[in-house]
Amino acid sequence: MSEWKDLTNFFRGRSFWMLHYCTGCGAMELPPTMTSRWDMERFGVIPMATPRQADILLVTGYLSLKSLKRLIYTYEQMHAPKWVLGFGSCTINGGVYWDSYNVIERLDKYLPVDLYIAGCMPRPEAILDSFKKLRELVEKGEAKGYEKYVKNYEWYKANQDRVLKRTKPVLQKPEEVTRSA
Amino acid sequence: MDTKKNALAPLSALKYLFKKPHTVRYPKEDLDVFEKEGVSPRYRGFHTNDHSKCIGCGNCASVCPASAITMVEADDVKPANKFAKTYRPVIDYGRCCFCGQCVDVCPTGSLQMSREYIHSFHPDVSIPPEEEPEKVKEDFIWRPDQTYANNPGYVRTPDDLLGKTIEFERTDPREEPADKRKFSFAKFVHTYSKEEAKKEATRCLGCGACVEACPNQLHIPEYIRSIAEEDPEDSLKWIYKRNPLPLVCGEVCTHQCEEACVVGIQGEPLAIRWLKAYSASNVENYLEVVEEKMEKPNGKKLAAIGAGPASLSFGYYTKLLGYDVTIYEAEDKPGGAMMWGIPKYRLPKEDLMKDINTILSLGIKLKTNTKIGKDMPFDKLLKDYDAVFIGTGNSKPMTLRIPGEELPGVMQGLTFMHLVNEEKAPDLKGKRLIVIGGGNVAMDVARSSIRLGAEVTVIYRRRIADMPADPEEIKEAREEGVEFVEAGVPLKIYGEKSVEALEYAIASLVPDPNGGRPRPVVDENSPHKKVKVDYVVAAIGQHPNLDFLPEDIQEKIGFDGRRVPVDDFGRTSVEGLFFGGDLSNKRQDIISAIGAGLRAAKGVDMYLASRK
Amino acid sequence: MELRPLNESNTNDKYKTYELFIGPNHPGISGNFSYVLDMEGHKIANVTADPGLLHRGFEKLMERRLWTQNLALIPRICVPEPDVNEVAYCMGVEHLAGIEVPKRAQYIRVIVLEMARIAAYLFSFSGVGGATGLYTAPNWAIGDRDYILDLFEWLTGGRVYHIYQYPGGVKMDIPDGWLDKLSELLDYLESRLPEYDNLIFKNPILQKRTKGVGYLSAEDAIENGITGPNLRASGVKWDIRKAQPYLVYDELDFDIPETGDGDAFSRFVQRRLEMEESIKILRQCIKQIPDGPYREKIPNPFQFRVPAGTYYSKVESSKGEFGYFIVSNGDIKPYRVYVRGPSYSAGLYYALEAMKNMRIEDVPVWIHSMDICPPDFDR
Amino acid sequence: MLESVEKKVEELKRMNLEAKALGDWQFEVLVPRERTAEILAYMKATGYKTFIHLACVDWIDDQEFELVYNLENYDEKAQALVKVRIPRNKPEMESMMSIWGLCQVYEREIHEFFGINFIGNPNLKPFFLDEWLDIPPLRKDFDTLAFSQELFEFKEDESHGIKAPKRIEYK
Repeated sequence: MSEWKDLTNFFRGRSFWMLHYCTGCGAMELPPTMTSRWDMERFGVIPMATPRQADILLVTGYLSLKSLKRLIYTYEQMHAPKWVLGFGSCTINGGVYWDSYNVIERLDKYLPVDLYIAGCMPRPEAILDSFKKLRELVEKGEAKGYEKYVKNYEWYKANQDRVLKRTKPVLQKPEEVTRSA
Repeated sequence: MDTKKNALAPLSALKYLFKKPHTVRYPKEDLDVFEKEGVSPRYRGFHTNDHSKCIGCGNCASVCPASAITMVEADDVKPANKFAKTYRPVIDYGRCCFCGQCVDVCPTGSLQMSREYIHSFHPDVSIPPEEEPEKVKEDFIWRPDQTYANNPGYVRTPDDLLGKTIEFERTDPREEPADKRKFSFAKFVHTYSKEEAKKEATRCLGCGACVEACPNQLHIPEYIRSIAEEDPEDSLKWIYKRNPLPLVCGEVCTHQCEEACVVGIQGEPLAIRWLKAYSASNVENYLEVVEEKMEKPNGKKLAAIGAGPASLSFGYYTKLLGYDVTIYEAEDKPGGAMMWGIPKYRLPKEDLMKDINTILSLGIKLKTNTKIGKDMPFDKLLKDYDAVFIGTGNSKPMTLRIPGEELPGVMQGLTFMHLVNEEKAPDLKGKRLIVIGGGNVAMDVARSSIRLGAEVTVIYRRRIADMPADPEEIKEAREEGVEFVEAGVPLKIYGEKSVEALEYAIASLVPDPNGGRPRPVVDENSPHKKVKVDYVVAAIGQHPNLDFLPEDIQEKIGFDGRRVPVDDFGRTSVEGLFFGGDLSNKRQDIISAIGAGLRAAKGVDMYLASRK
Repeated sequence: MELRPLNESNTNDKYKTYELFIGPNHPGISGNFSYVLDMEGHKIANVTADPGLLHRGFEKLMERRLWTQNLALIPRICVPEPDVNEVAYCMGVEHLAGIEVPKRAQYIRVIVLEMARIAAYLFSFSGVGGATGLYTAPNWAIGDRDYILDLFEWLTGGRVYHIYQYPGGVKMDIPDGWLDKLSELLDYLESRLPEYDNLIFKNPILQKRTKGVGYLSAEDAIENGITGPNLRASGVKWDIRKAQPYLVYDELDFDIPETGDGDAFSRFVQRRLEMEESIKILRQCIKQIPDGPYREKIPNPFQFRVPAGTYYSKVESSKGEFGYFIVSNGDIKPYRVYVRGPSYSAGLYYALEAMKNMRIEDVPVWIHSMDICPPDFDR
Repeated sequence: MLESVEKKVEELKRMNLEAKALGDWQFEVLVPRERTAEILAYMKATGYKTFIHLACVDWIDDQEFELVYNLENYDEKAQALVKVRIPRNKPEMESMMSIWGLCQVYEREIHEFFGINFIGNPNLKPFFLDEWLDIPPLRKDFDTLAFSQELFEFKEDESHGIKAPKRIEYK
């Protein structure tokens, strides 16, 4: 049975279909990575338009609250096994937008991240390196963020709800806020 | 451009089938673009930091737009110089945006960027999600060191200083040329103009290295910032918080702060002293601007002996606290060493009086021509007042202890300066004068004598570089024509009625094994020299004179003839007796004395509050 | 100008009218941005724009940071062409602070801007290819763009975010041999242009997909605040570089190409022609660039105060007028900065009009022909 | 300065408005709120046909919002910044949609970021932000750092896990 698993992991690691969902500015280095100069297809990674067919979710940088919501939908639509790559500083600890009111601070509070890549933004070489690293992890059966998500679903859900389903103002300011519907 | 439809045109792309692809092989293969292998020679990758150069000033942390840098105290590094701190930048690569601004503002050039950029981290599945930040932190926050130093990228080279953000060149105030100023006692360094002051003030990085170097910890970054905002009044407000003699310090301070200034490591330090002088001389009435709140009089009486900087500062701050202060001065004018020791070309007397009068105008009583011990017994003071502060400074000059010292024409430095300041100095025109010593007093004597028309030689027992005087003073004295003799040890003064000649030996300098100043040694092989001379002024240091104190008190406070041991607040083992200024300070300059006065003011307040 | 026949829709049939989300995750849309389309069969009945997926609150963040700290932040506003942000911001600050920029720095800025323009146009070629199914085009265009990025990397130390401008000039001088490499690259790009023509613009499929799509009249363009190549493709000869020359554009000789049809195809062709002009400008810069300082000295970041005032500085970017409205109150931080992204009016307002009655398959073509870049209006 | 700019500034001054040139090709004009529609329509009729942007500045010390209508004239190569001040405690303004349809989106944006109500604009629904409940974020009294610390649960001094050195406090 374990040989069978090894074999599936071997093939999985060689045919990553990544969701071409460009969330932040890290998306700018993906076209060079995808096309002829760096050509990630050599490593079996190709862009895929729909979440249901994808294996890797690239979070290419910062996530605004609005796109975090959509990202979570997208992640939950994907079939296991699935992996999340966090690109650049913004996903690790907020990056240059650390004090922004609309950008989340740490991605790992809301989704399980399998690999963080340093850089702002990471160069194509760093991206390719991370794909290779992910392949090694998958072959060894170590990258199991999706299992972690299922196991700790309540924890992730609570964090997601905290930022996405607010019912009262975050800063309790006495002033009346006038807004029309 | 021809945009005619042509179904065959796209097929021309087929020729690329047989061309060599320009795909980069697996990561980090040479791009074949740049001179050096790999990425751009100016690439902004992970940082490197040379810990032997880093001074821990924290400018990188303050400039970081992503707040990625924290300064952390490191116990495994040595401070790079005597003012340096052992804080080192720790960089969070979960924040860093690789903009390179930290490299631009690093005053030492120790923080640089390498061409390394690949780093990734995989959190193990067994780590619970709530503990993951801890693991990620361990991996993405590190203290840069020399690991990547062999692959430098974006660095600041010494020959490319202009391209970066720090301005390394100082704006000097206008100065009279040496050949003009040596005939006049007028102040030769002009105060900054508004533009000059602003230009100089905008060089400040605001790191506060100067604050720790200042013996009195003035709010230096704050007052410089106010000058940059073209607000000398706000600037003075900041100065007055810890220094009631702004113009004096602006003109004659020993400016430790400038030695510590981080801009000075690769360039010229900020002219902090001149900036202070600028803000003080641009305010007519200090008290209107400062708006210090004075407490209600609390009925307690304090006495201060000696109207020098320590007592004036003590008087000012205790007066603000509501005490009734009386200052006793033996001379006819207040100011002490500032009045009698410092020549007019450095500190015009009207500038000094502007500061002193401001302090006295608060309602501090000044009793001049009252020498304690002679005109008034000390015991009476102790009895009449709640506390007594003694800031009489060093008034007993050290003697040469060589034959011929008692001859007329041999003078002590301070006595000579007193005469000069009283304008009662002997006529020196065309006379030869030798100054013995290498401190600031020696320089004052030498330069004053030059102005009085003498030919001046300074004899010092070590090298010029070892002189305790300010390097600037030495430089300016040389410009004005003062001769220097290194390693000269005076042996004998010849003369019948008055001084005629001086004999000195050239000592050999034995280096100090601990790295201190070398020791001059005179033996029988040392060459002897004899020069003709009309006056000899010995400026080799002074000692405190506490003769007016009863002997039992002298013993009780532990006075050893040189210094009175006191605690942080000027307290001694005798209750109600406080000391400050050169009497008790390690550094003997005006700003330390002011600091001592301020601390003693606090000490008195604490003492009287506890006695209640 | 003719619209393709549409099927008469039967509004009673609930499967005929439906809501369709295009974006944020859609290969046809550029960037992370979304339109909600009310569809009647293949025909679009109504459009709602849903921006904000890339909103980072730049304008707020900039108020919190020092004038020069912001230079690290602003390139991220328009990712495909970051340099226009830096130059426009620096020009605004320099105007307010009264800083004279040395000639050499101005030339370097023009070189950087034009290189960025070419890179952005190449990037838009890849968008055209992606939208119409010509997958060779992205491979070529992005590959060629990378050569420009290599030069940028050499010059500035960063591939995409250069952080190279500084109030008063540029951060570093041009390295030795860089200009030679640039003119080699220009030769190469020029030799590639006919091949792009063959591959993309003469291609009957592309012409069929783009000709007559998204017609924009000159009046509409002016009324709706559409600028840049899109405006010029509608026949309005307006180019800030010519009309209100900044930097040293008045010393350089170039034309505004005319296509003037106003449809998607002419907008593509407009960009392709302007690329030639950019190459022309760059060649002149290489020849004319003077020696001298590349930077005027300014106070250090902690003490750099900009005198109080307001100014609107603008730069002609590859997408249109990129403007910075800067308000200073004399402090070390900006009081307010408003960023006018060129895609704002087209992407958020004009799109709602233009896409009505369009067929669904034309939407990506329209979006890419207008070169809509969501980060610049999301900010 | 361009001649057209100079002329326009003079012309506006004759209309009892405060106008001044800001650069070679741009000028600003301060307009009272009740005359905004009139002046904007006038500007449009006299060649300032392109609406570039509508920005808002929060002058919290004056308790006022300043709306800046940026218009461009392609024929005269000039740019106009039309500035209107409205009180901060009653943030209301007439919509300029009838002059430029484009104003609709800008007004919607400003409504979201500054909380200004535009009378006559039918669509002031949330735009860039989802479910915003706090003070409109671009107002000066909104503290973005405190907000993000609260919402995303991080503390600035602890975020690096290391204690930052404190500057010595003096007196």
